[in-house]
Amino acid sequence: MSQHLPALPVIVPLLSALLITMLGWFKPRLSFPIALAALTVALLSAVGLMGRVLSSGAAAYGMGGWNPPWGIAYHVDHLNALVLIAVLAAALVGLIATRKCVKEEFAERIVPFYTLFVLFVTGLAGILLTGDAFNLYVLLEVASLTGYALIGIGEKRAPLAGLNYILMGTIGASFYLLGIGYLYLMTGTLNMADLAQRLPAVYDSHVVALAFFICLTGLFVKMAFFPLHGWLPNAYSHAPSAASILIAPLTTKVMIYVMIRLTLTVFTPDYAFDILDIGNAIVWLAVIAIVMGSALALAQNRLKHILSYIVVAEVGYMVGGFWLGNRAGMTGSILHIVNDAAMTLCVFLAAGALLTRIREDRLAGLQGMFRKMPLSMAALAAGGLSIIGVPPTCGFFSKWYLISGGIEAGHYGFVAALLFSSLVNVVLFFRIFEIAYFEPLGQGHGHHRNDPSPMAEAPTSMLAPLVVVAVLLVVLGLYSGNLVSAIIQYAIPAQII
Amino acid sequence: MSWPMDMLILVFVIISGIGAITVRDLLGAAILFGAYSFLMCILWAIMGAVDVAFTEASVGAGVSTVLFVAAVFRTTRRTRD
Amino acid sequence: MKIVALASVLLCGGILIFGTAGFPDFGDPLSPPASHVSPHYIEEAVAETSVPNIVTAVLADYRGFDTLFETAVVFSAAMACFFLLRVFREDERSPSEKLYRHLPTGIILRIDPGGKAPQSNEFEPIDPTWVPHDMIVKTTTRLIIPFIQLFGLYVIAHGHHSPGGGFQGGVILGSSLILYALSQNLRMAIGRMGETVSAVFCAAGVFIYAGAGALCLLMGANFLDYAALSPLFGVDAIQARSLGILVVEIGVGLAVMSAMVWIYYNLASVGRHQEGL
Amino acid sequence: MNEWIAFLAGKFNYWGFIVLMMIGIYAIIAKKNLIKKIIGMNIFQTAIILFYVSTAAKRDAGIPIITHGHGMSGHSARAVDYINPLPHVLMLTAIVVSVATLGVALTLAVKVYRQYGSLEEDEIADSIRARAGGDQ
Repeated sequence: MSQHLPALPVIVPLLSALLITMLGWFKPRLSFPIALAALTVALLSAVGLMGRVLSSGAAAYGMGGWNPPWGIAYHVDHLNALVLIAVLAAALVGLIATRKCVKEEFAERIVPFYTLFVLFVTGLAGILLTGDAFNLYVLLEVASLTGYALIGIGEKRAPLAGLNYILMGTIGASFYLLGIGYLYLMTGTLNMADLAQRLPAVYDSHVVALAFFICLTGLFVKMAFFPLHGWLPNAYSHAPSAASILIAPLTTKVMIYVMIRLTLTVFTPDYAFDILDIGNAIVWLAVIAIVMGSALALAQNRLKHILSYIVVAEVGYMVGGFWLGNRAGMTGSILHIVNDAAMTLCVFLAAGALLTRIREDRLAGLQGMFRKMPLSMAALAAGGLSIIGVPPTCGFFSKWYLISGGIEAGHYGFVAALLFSSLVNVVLFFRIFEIAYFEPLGQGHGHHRNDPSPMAEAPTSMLAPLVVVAVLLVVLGLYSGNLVSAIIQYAIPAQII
Repeated sequence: MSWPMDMLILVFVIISGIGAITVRDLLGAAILFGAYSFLMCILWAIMGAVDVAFTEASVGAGVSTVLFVAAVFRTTRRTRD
Repeated sequence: MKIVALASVLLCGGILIFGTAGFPDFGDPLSPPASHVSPHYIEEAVAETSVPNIVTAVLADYRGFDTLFETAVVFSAAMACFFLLRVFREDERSPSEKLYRHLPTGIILRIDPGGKAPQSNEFEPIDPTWVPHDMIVKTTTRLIIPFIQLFGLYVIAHGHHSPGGGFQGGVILGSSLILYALSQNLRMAIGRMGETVSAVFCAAGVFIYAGAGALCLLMGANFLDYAALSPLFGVDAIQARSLGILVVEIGVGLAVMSAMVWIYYNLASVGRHQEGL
Repeated sequence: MNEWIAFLAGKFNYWGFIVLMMIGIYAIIAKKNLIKKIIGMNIFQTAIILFYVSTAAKRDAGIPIITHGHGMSGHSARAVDYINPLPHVLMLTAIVVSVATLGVALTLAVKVYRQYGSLEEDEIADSIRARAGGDQ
C-alpha cells in the first residue's frame, strides 16, 4: 500500500465528501465523524509521505498507471510534504474546533457544509501534490468554488463579498490557465518536470516571459497580493465565523506554495532571477503590500477586519522573502508558510471563540474580555505576539530569517517594511489588549453588559483546540531550527546561496 | 477549415459578445449571450474540435442560457449599463 | 472609471497582441503542441485503450484524473447552489400576497398581505409569480422529451466512437428534465426527480468514478488504472480500459445530469421549490 | 499583399481571442450591473477556451477520431492526419468548470438581489451605507 501514499491525501477526502452527502442526507449526524475520519487519514498519510521523503527522497506517482508526460503524475518532495502537513493539520484542528459553531450557524445545512469543506481540503491537498500544471488548475477550481460557497453563505454583506470573490478569483484562475496555455503552445507539454526540461530551449522567446507574468498575475490575484487584494478583507470578515476559521489559514498559503513551485520547478530560479531579473521589482511590490496592508489594518475598528488586513500584509512577507532570491529569504518564506498557517488559525479561532459570546466584533465590544474569557484572550495574545514576532513564538524565527535575508540581499526597504509592520502589529494588538484588559465591563454602554458573571468561556470543544494551537505556536518556534535543518534546506535548490 | 469562413464567424462572435455586454436589458443580454455561445460552438466545429463544440452547444448555449434566464426572472431585467 | 478601465484593457490587449508575434503559426503541423505529447495519443490510443475517439480516450483514461475532479467541480457547484439558496423554513411574515392550492379540488386561494395562512395540510403554497403555460407548449414538449432522453443515452454510450460522452450526454439528459420543468411546472418536475434523488445521484455519479479508481487501487494497480479491472470484466487489459472508460462515463453522465437539474431547481425557485419559472 | 494575408491567416485566431478576453475584462471592471459582470466573466473564460482550441489546429488534418475503428491494428494512425486532441480534452474540462462557476455566481447574484433589491453595484453600495448609518 505504501507506494500509493501520494494519492491518498486526495482520494480519501474526495470519497468521504461523497459519502457525507450520500449517507448524511439520511442521517446528518454522520457527517462530522466521516469528515473527521477523512482528514485524520489524510493527515496520517501526509505524515507517512513526509517520512518517506525524508528517508528515500522525492516520490512520484502516475495516475492511471501512465508515465508522466502522457498521464498525470503526482510528485512529492520536501517542500510540498511540509506544506501539506501544515494545511491538513490546520484543517483538522479547525474542523474539530468549529463543530459546535457549525451546529449553531448551519442548523439544516450541516451536510452540505461538511461536504463542501472536505472538498475544499481535497482541492488544496491536490494542488499541493500535483505535478501537472493543468491538473493544478482543475483542483484550484475545486478549492475555489467550495470556498466561494462557504464564504457567500454568511449574513449581511457576505453574498456580495462572495460574488466579488468569484469574479476576482475567476480572473485569477483564468489568467493562470492562460499562462499555462502559453507554456503549452511553446513546449507542447503540461507536466511540470517535462516543462522544466523543455523550457530552456525557448528561454529567449518573449512568449515564455509573457506566460510567466500572466501566471504570476493570476496567482497574485488568488493570494491577495496588495494591489489585487480587493476581495479578501470583505470575504474573510463577513464570512460566518466557522467558514473564516477554516478558510483563512489555508487559501493564501497554498497559493504562495504554487508561486514557489512554479518559479522553482517549472521556470527554474535561473530564469526567474537571472534571465528575467524581476526579483528586485517584486520585492518592492511586496514592500508596498506590507506597508499598505499594515496601514489599512490600523484604520479598521473591527477585530475580523483587522485580522484580514494582517493576512494581506503577511502575504507580502512571504512573497517578498521568496523573491529576495537568497537562501535565508526563501527559508524564511517557506517557514513562514507553516508558521502563518498556525498563527492565522490561532487568531481567527480566538476571534471565533470571542464571537460566540459577544456577537459583535467592534473593538469597543471587547471590554473586560480578559476577565470574562481568560483562556481565549490568552490564546489571542499568544497569536498576536507571534504575529508581532516576539522571541519564543514561531513568528519571531521566520521573521528573523526574512530580515537576515533582506540584509544579505542588501534590500533595506524590505527590512524596514518588516520592522514597520511589526510596529504596527504591536500597536494593533496592544490596543486590543488594552481594551480587553483594562477597560472594565459595561463602562458607559448599555446596562445589559453589567451582569456580574465573571467567567463565560467558549465551549470546551472550541477552547481545547485553541489552547493546543496557542501552545503549538511556541513549540513550532522552539523547533524551527530543526524544521529548517531537516526539511526546508532540502526544499530549496542547491544553486541558491 | 477555410479561413475566411473562420474569420467571418469570429467577427460575428465578437459582435455578439459586445452586444451581450452593452444591451440595456438583461433578458436581451442573456439571449445574446446564448447566441454568442452558439456562434462560438460553430467556430469550434469548423476548427475541428467536435467534442468541444458539442459540449459548448449543450452546456454554453443550452444550460447556461437557461440559468441566465432563470436568474433574470428571479431578479430584474432592468440595467443601467 | 470607464475610461480607466478601457485604457487599461487596451494596454493589456496591446501587450498580448504584441506577444502573439512569437507564437507558432495557426495550424502549423510542426508547432510544439502538435509534435511533442499529442502524437503519442494519436498513434497509440487505439492500441492502448481500444477507443477510436481519441478525445474520449485521453479524457477518461490518460488524463482521467482531471476529469474526476471536473466532475467533482460540477458536484460542488450543485452542492453550493443548494447550500446557498435552499430555504428550509418558509418566512410567514413576508409582506406580499400569497397563493395556496387546495390539493383535492385544485382551487386556488389568495391570501392578502397580513392574512393568516390556512393551517390544514390539504393546502400547499404556490408561487404567485407563476403563469401556467399554453397547452401547445405542454403537449409538444411531452412528445419531444423521450427522444431527447434517448439521444442523451446514445451520446453517453457512443462516446467511444463519435463525439460525445458522459458530459454531453449528462447535460442533454439534464436539460430534458429542465425542459419538462419549464414547460409544465417545477413542482411536477420535482415530483419526477426529487431533491433527495438528485443529491444522492449526483454524489453517486462521482462516487462511481472515484470508486472505479479506488477499486483499481485495491486490485493492486495505480489509482484509475483500469487495466487492473480486467479480471472483473473477464477481458484482456486493453478491452478492460475501454470498459473502464464506459463505466466512468456513466458515472459522469449521472453526476452531470443530476447536478444540472439540481442547480436549476434551486436557482429557478430561489430555493423554495415551488412552481418555478 | 499575399504574404500579408498569410500573416493574417496565421494569427487572426489569436487576435480574436485577445479581443474577446478584453471585452470580458472590460465588462468585469467597468459594468456596474452584477449580471453583466457575470456575462463578462463567462466571455473571458470562453476566450481562453478559444485560445486553447486554436493551439490544437493543424493544417490538412481531420477531426481526432480514428476512422478505421478498432480491430485494424495493422494500420497505425499518423499524427499529421489528426488534429491535436489534448487541448480539446483540457477545454472540455474548462467548459464544465465555467458552467459550474456560472451557477454559483448566479446563485450569489440572486441572493444579493433579494437582500438589497437591486443588481446595480452603486445602488447596493448606497443601501449598505444607509443601513450602516441606521445602526449608529
